[in-house]
Amino acid sequence: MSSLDLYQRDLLRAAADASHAGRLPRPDGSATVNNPLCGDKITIDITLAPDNTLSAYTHETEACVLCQASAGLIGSTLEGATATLITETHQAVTQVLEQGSGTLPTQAKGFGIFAAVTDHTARHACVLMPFEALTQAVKDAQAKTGNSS
Amino acid sequence: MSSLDLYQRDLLRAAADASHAGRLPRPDGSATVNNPLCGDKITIDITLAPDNTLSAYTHETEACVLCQASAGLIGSTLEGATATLITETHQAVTQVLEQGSGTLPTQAKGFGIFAAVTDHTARHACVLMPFEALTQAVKDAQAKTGNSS
Amino acid sequence: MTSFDPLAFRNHFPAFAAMRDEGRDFHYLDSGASTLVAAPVIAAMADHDTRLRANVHRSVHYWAEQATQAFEAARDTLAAYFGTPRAEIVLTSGTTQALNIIAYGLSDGLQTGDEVLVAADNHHANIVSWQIHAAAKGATITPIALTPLGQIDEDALAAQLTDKVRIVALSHISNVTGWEVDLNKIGSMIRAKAPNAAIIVDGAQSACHWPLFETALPDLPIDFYACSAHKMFGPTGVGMFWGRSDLMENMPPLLGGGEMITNVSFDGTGFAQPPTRFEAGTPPITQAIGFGAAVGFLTGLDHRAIRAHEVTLAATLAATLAAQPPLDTTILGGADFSRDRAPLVSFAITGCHPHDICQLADRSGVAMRGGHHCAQPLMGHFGLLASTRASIAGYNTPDDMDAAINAIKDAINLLKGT
Amino acid sequence: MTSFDPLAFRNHFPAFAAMRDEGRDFHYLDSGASTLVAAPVIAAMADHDTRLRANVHRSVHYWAEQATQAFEAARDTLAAYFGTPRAEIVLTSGTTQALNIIAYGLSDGLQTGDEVLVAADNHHANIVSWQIHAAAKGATITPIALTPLGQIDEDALAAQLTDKVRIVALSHISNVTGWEVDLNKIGSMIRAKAPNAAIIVDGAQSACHWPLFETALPDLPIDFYACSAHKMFGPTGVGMFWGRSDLMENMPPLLGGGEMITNVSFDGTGFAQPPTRFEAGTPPITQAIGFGAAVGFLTGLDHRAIRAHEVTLAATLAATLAAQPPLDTTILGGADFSRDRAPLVSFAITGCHPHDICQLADRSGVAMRGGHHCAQPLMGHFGLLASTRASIAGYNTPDDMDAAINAIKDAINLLKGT
Ligand SMILES: Cc1ncc(COP(=O)(O)O)c(C=O)c1O
Ligand SMILES: Cc1ncc(COP(=O)(O)O)c(C=O)c1O
Repeated sequence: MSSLDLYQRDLLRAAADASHAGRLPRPDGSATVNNPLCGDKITIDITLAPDNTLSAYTHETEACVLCQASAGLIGSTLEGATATLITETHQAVTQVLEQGSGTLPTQAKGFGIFAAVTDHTARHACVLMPFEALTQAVKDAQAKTGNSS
Repeated sequence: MSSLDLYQRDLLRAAADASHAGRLPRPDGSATVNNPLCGDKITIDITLAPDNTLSAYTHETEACVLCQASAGLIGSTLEGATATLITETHQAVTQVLEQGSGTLPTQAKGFGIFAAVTDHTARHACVLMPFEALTQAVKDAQAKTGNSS
Repeated sequence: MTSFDPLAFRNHFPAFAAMRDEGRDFHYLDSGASTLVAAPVIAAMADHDTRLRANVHRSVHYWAEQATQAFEAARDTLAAYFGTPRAEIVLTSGTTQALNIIAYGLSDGLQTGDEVLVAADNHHANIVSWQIHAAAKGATITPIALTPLGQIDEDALAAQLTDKVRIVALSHISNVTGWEVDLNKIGSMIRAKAPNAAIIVDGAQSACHWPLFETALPDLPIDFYACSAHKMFGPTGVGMFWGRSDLMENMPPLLGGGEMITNVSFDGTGFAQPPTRFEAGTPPITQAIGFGAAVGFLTGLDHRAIRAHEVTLAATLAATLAAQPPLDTTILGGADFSRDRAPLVSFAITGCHPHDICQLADRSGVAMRGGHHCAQPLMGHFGLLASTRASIAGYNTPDDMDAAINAIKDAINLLKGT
Repeated sequence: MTSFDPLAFRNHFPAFAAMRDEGRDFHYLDSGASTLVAAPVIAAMADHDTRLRANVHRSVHYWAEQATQAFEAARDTLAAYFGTPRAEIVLTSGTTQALNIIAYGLSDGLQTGDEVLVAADNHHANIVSWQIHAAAKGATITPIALTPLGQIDEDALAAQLTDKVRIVALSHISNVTGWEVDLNKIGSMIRAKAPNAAIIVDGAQSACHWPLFETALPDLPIDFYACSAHKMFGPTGVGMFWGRSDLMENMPPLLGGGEMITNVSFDGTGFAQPPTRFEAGTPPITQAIGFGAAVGFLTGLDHRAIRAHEVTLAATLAATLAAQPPLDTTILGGADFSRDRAPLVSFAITGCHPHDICQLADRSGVAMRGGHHCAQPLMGHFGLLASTRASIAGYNTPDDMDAAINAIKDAINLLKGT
């Protein structure tokens, strides 16, 4: 039933978006996260601008469509974003998953497709995994550059 | 219901039989056994004749009526018995408990009162405890005297 | 004073109707061992096993999703009942497994010279688990002394509290005397004098009436609390513990298996965060759902009224037994049930063995428990090997007390009459 | 050839009627995780909780006596099913707890330099338990290599077997590939070349059809065998292990608490004989009774006919999937189900994630499991992170296979179509 909505065209499109796939040659920070339930894996590379905005982002994802879509959307909507916006988006997406709705930052409205995942609690982790990896990668970069917001 | 039979007069009489209560001054062997379920305790002292018959037997019992009766009956029926008769009686009493009937050695017919305990599996250990202590005391005596049957 | 009606309360427990149908006298005074099961619990479990049986946390199909949600909803119900964050509730197979998980996990940090203080009124579950796991690390297990009534001797405890004390294992309510420990008071004393100590509380006998204590678990000066569903109108096979997450995060898991890992390889395995870390393997799913139903049922009760009712019955029974003129009857912990005490009446009558009393009382359908109640050190404190315990719950009535008193008198007559 | 009728078999499982009433498509292909529950199991547990709820081994009253007898009768049923002495059956909360009890108990005798061989096709429960408990004693945990199909590589194993090997941990049937280990053959080889090794077998996936093996457990060259009721048409929250008494007698208990002691004091605690030593605390009483009912139900079945039916379905499914022309589909362990194999069809389709396949299949009521199946080393052996598993039981039908195949095709179309 709601699986129908789950795999809507926008989601599949976001998952297929290969524009940020791969690895960065010289990342400021990287992180790999895996999902203990299914073994899925995502590796994220980033660079941070001096003002701490996300200047470059790539992901290498061995995972389901939901995780891929989430990783893809991060690329298409959050490259250039401030740390604050990233955190806000992460929180808003979590809320969308838990409650089926939530106020997403304007730039990140695309994540609204994940409202269809609400009832599928086993899949929440799939959507959030890229955010966790991103958060860790940002920490990694800040630790390496000694630059913290 | 069958509790009525359980506490029959013969049982209470056997339990009250104090003739073998207490400790021996110079036992050949001794053993203390306790019941992990209720904490009950029995200590048995024995002496063995050169032919390995049970020449003296006493018990010190902090236990229920069933255990006391069993310890009392051992005194009144098995003093003077051979090791074989003791083992046979032990086995026959176990069978009486498990099946409600069994062929007791002629000298040990008195243990037939324990047929009423059959349905009360939680109490089987109470009846058998004195036999276990007796078996250990015999082993103890044999180990000390270097005399084994 | 109280509007609590025990006969109406019985309607929640199908055992009464079943025993009536069987024509069996039924005076159940063994709720301290296991309470009867409430109807909504039996129904919730049968329904789950019929309609939504599937393993949890593993699959994305409808049945697994529903089973997982029901299982996690049970965790929410428990968290709400005890006022804890949901992530601090670990589901276990019972109090015993819970205490062993805690003992193993906390013992990891122990070394020779460290002290583990264990209240001497504890159930074996809160003694032997420390003997096994803390002793393996070289820690010393020392009993906390008791007063003549079997309560914690606060002066003695105060003298034992030092920097070296790493663990203090307490029982909230003794399963023999019913005496309740003032966790605020004792916990604060421990915090003040033994700042390195984690405080573990066996809540098996207090969890059924948690609302009585009018506090959230995390607001007490304690660190862990364990209980079992089968003493809370719930099923066997399930229990839980609450633990502070900062402590749990440093605890290694006692049980390794599915679900409790982040990744497994022969080069090294990573463990998940609590509570998952401590929930290895397929959990008792249906039972957790039954536990949730039981605690949902408990949440709706007037615990104050029920406790007043229970304690009135206990006090009557204790007073009547203590007054048996020619007999040497001891009520373990004394006959005063006026405060800080759960309705457990344990007694010893010189010359009448508890097993014989219980067996004879069984003739009239009076179900009591005789033995050491898995509290041998406490029995030893009272100079006894065993005692008889009548433990009372909301569904008991004055009629049950009369039946017990008569049955005990008959038993004494028979046992002493010869 | 076989007179087994899966539709008639469904009458034993109330889930089918319930789903029909709810109007819900129901193609349950997740029995490898948890089977459905048989009607007599649900009934036995509700009846016990209603009429005979009491704690076991503790009281002498009617209800406790009946509960104890029912609990011990369940042990007898298990012993008869597996052909073991009753005293060698230990009731646990499941396979995972069983394996941890065994791992802890056997690890007591280990020291640095000792080797523990762990088959790489094992479920995490039979890997992590050794990593936790044997590694604590300094033993080395070494994987047993696998053939390309995921079976134990016998030559590699032969080369690993020495006097230093103290433990060999095997899985009777892999929960991913369904491949069955010939315990007679492998066990004899281990006995011959590693005479100091205890052989532990995870039977979670084989216990449901034990009569197929036509042997009593003690007659096999193995020492321990563990399983869970929830994979045997029984309840969650209970399992068991069989162990040789001479080995069990020397094993210390993982869990300390009530019932498993001879006496408790602060000067020292004595442990009871097996099986009691390993059954600390209130056991999963109602669940053990449900387990007994499940195994009683299993005892009456024609396992050969059921297995033939199951394997026919598995072979069809595997062959159809393997034949999907344009897709790169791997059947883990190969598509040959003609012998020594349980009906578990795990597959991977390049570019289609198992979670997506399972989620999409759920639309048509097809319940499969996607993930690493708690067997990450085996997944790694196949070069995969995850796979989709359809696991089949007697109540499955050709219609279920058709539904699964169609659902998988639809999922692929959707996932590949963009
Ligand atoms: C082969 C195997 N071993 C062990 C287990 C663990 O069993 P449980 O989760 O019931 O403890 C399972 C099931 O998940 C299994 O399939
Ligand atoms: C105070 C106390 N602690 C621990 C336990 C053990 O609980 P369980 O047997 O459910 O593990 C009990 C009950 O037997 C108890 O009364």
